[in-house]
Amino acid sequence: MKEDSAQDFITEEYLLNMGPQHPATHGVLRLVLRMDGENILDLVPDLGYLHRGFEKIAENRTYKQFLPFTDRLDYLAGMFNNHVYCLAVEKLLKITVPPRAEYIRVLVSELNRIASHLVWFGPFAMDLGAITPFLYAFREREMIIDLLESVSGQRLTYSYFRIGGVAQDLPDDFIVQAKAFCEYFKPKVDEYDTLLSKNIIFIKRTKNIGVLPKELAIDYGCSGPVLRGSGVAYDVRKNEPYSVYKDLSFDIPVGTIGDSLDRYNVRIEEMRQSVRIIEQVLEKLPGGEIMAAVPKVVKPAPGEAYARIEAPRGDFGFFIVSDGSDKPYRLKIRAPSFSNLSVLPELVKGLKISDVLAVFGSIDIVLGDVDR
Amino acid sequence: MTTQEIIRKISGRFPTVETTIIDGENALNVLTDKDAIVQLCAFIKNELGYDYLQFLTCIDRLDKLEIHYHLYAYASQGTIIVKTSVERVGGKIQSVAALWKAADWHEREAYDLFGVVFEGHPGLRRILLEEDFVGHPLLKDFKGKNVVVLPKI
Amino acid sequence: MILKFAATIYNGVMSLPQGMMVTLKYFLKKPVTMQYPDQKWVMPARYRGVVSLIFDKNTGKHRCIACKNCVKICPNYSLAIETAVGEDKKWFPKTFTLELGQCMFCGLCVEICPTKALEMNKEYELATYTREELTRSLLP
Amino acid sequence: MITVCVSYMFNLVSLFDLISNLLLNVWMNIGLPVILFELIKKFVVAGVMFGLLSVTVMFLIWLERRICARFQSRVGPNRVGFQGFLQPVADAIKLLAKENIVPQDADRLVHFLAPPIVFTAAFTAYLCMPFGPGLIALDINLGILYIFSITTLGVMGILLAGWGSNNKYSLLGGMRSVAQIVSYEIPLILSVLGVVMLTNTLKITEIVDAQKSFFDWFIFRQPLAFIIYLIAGTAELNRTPFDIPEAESELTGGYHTEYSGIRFSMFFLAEFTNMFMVSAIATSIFLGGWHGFGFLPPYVWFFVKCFAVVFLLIWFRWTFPRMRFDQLMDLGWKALTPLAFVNIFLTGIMIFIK
Repeated sequence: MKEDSAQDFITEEYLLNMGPQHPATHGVLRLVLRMDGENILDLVPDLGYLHRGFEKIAENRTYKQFLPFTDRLDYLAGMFNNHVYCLAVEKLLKITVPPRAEYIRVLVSELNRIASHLVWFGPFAMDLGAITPFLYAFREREMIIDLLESVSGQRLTYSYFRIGGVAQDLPDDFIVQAKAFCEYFKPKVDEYDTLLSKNIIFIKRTKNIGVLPKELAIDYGCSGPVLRGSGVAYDVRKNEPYSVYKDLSFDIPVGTIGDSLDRYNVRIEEMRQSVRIIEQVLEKLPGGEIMAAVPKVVKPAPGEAYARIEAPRGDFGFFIVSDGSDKPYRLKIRAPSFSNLSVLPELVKGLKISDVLAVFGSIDIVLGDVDR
Repeated sequence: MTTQEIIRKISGRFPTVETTIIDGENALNVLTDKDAIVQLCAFIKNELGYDYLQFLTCIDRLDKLEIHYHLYAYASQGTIIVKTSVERVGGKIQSVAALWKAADWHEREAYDLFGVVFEGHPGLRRILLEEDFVGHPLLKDFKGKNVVVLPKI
Repeated sequence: MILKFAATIYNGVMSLPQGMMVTLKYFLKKPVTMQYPDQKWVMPARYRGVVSLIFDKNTGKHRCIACKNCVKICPNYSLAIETAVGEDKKWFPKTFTLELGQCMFCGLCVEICPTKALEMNKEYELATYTREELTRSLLP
Repeated sequence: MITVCVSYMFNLVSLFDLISNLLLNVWMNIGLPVILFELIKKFVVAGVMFGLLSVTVMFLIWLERRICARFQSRVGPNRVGFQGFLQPVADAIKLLAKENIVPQDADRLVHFLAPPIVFTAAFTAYLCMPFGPGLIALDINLGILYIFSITTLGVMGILLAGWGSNNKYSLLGGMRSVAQIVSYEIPLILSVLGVVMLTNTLKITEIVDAQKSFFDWFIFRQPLAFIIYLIAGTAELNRTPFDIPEAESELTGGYHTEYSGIRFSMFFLAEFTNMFMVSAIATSIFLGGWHGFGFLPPYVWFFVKCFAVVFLLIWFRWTFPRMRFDQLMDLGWKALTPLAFVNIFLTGIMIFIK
């Protein structure tokens, strides 16, 4: 027997390609993992598989024409994309939107936020191996999608907002149905808690996994639930209120240490808060116009405007530079998922391959948003 | 810290820098020379507390490339937009990735789509487009093989 | 200390049957899904399906005046109109084609139409076997 | 006539004996040797067993899909045949018609051998499983030992599949599977050991006969052992919450990622066969085997109990999230194995006091 018997047992690092076709990457993302057995040494995200060049498309479309394209950015939260784009153009045009339109915007946005969070909740549970919550989440989401479809005419790519207002008024029975949905949905969130949030296996899988300290989250430009999970109580709706969020009361859920469980809890609580907002909006909904006076051809004066909102995935912004023509000179989309994803390599170092999903799922990215 | 104080502080430290207030918002435009960008950003981050790099982007002005750094301070909830410009083709600028880690990917994106080289960046390579892509598509005169000329109506 | 540990274990173990009760509840309830080809979804009034011209039920005529506003607003350039002048000196569309593969169902064309000649119908089963079938003529 | 039929329904063994004696008489009249008849009989029994099991497994697949659908507020397969009964058959035909893909750099022999090993191991274990009084193919003295050793052989095939596919996901899945099954085999057997100590036998028929009345069922005398058995059994089956070797969201299917067509269906069938095996063992050892409450034939009682356990397994699967690999090991070595030892210790004390 040789003296250094440890040398007989040689281990090697290896590369593992997760994606672009992988059930857990939620789209087409490639994660290149450098692994030592089950342990992760390094992770490099490789993105761009869904890059459609919207910023270039925008330069060749008129302001009105570009609106339907925004639906396809974060395709789970089309209303928010519409909203922020309209806000940016309205800022350029210096238009004030009538109050009813603002309330309708908030109403459909918050419904969409719940739908979007449900699509996060389901696949996150599925990443961790629980398949049933996924279908429960989609069952509830279906009702929201039906509601939004009855308003806008489409199930995902709404194109409902217009520069200066919204496309159509709410249908007649919408308010009744939205109220019924709120009543239906509230106990369901508690049910998710019983099914998943309190489950010992789930807690074991997510607690102290992927801890994102406050400073690191800010440094990486994280926003939305990822940032709030780390304990920063920052929400654009509260801190820089746009639309009518100033008149609505809601809380910002905040995590403590910034692990996967904190991010999970923040989103679950956000769904409850969204229901609260919807109920208030349904109470307060004023009458009146739904469109401001907007010129037939939108030609903003030269200048630049940056508008941002709190999308389900974080701080979502549109930066538009106008040169006075009917097309944007430059349009930059500040996608929350892009910055949120960049923190992933930092979070998974030293964890196990199963934990990648617990972390990745809790960050909740949409590839349409990352790649644009 | 009010906006006026911030302007005073910046111009006290960097006399050549132009600052203007954006109406109606707690925001500032800061126009600077590209050589001073890292010092200015470090000052804004460390002394003024603008800890959140919202995004970094370029604008093709046909004669130059304008680079915008959108900075935000969680403490004072104010925005500073640092603007600088580089040459349109083969422009080079110091990277701020050491100051904000968020700048890492945003600079890669700017390099990818505009061709600005960020010196001192930890790994400057294409991010959204494939590695063997030729050209930088967000430049106004970009002609790729897949570019479709739109019909004239 | 030991009590706390025991309580953690107890709560952890008890969380499992609680979760099972939730699934059991739905096991005993009726399914919520729809049996698709047998039952079909009723499309809401505003549903944005395929763009089509509205034909009057009695006269069988459409209201298009070939102003091409829809062609201009279309973000994907999926509509095309060839115009002609009729005997009554009015413009009318000689051909009116829709490239369905390019259409993004945004509804801007319907919104801009000055004579309300266009609508989006309730069609949603749009798969075809060939690419050519996706080019549709809106005129009969 | 009806009473005779019913009595034969209740006592299948005598029916089989009747048929076999009739055939033997014909055979003797022709003048062929008896030994050949015995040989053919064995083949026929094996064939019948295999056919019966296949049908059961097909039914099980249908059952799992329907039950999980109901757990999820869905309907499940209901098109092929009455209420979708023939869906597994349709799936099997589809899989048979599919191309058999072997990865380019795979170890072809190993890749080829793995599914038959898993499949055989899963089906051979039923040799010693009593479905009713006398309804057992081979009533050997070491029945329990035989079943556990044969079912464990299946892991060999899984490892081969993981290795032979030349895919990192498969390899990870295979390695995980071996580690998991080896560690959970110990609490599994230890939990059964308590029953063996009480009955002083490894013969399954005798263990079943020891639980004639309802309160003699070992689930009441060994509740801890039953729970340990159920958990360890779930882990043996690679089912959620212990499905880490397959873990489709992590490993895209684990060891059977690179398998297609008939070979994949072998893995699939073996999985469900094992599932039925685990519940059959649980039924025989803890739930009184074929002993029921009258009014139904014993083998029906056996199947009823089996499917009750199967339902429990399905219920687990569609409720819980998956555990992590190291947590799984922790549970096996730090909780289940010591508990199983405690159980054996307590059983020993009980026997000693008596």
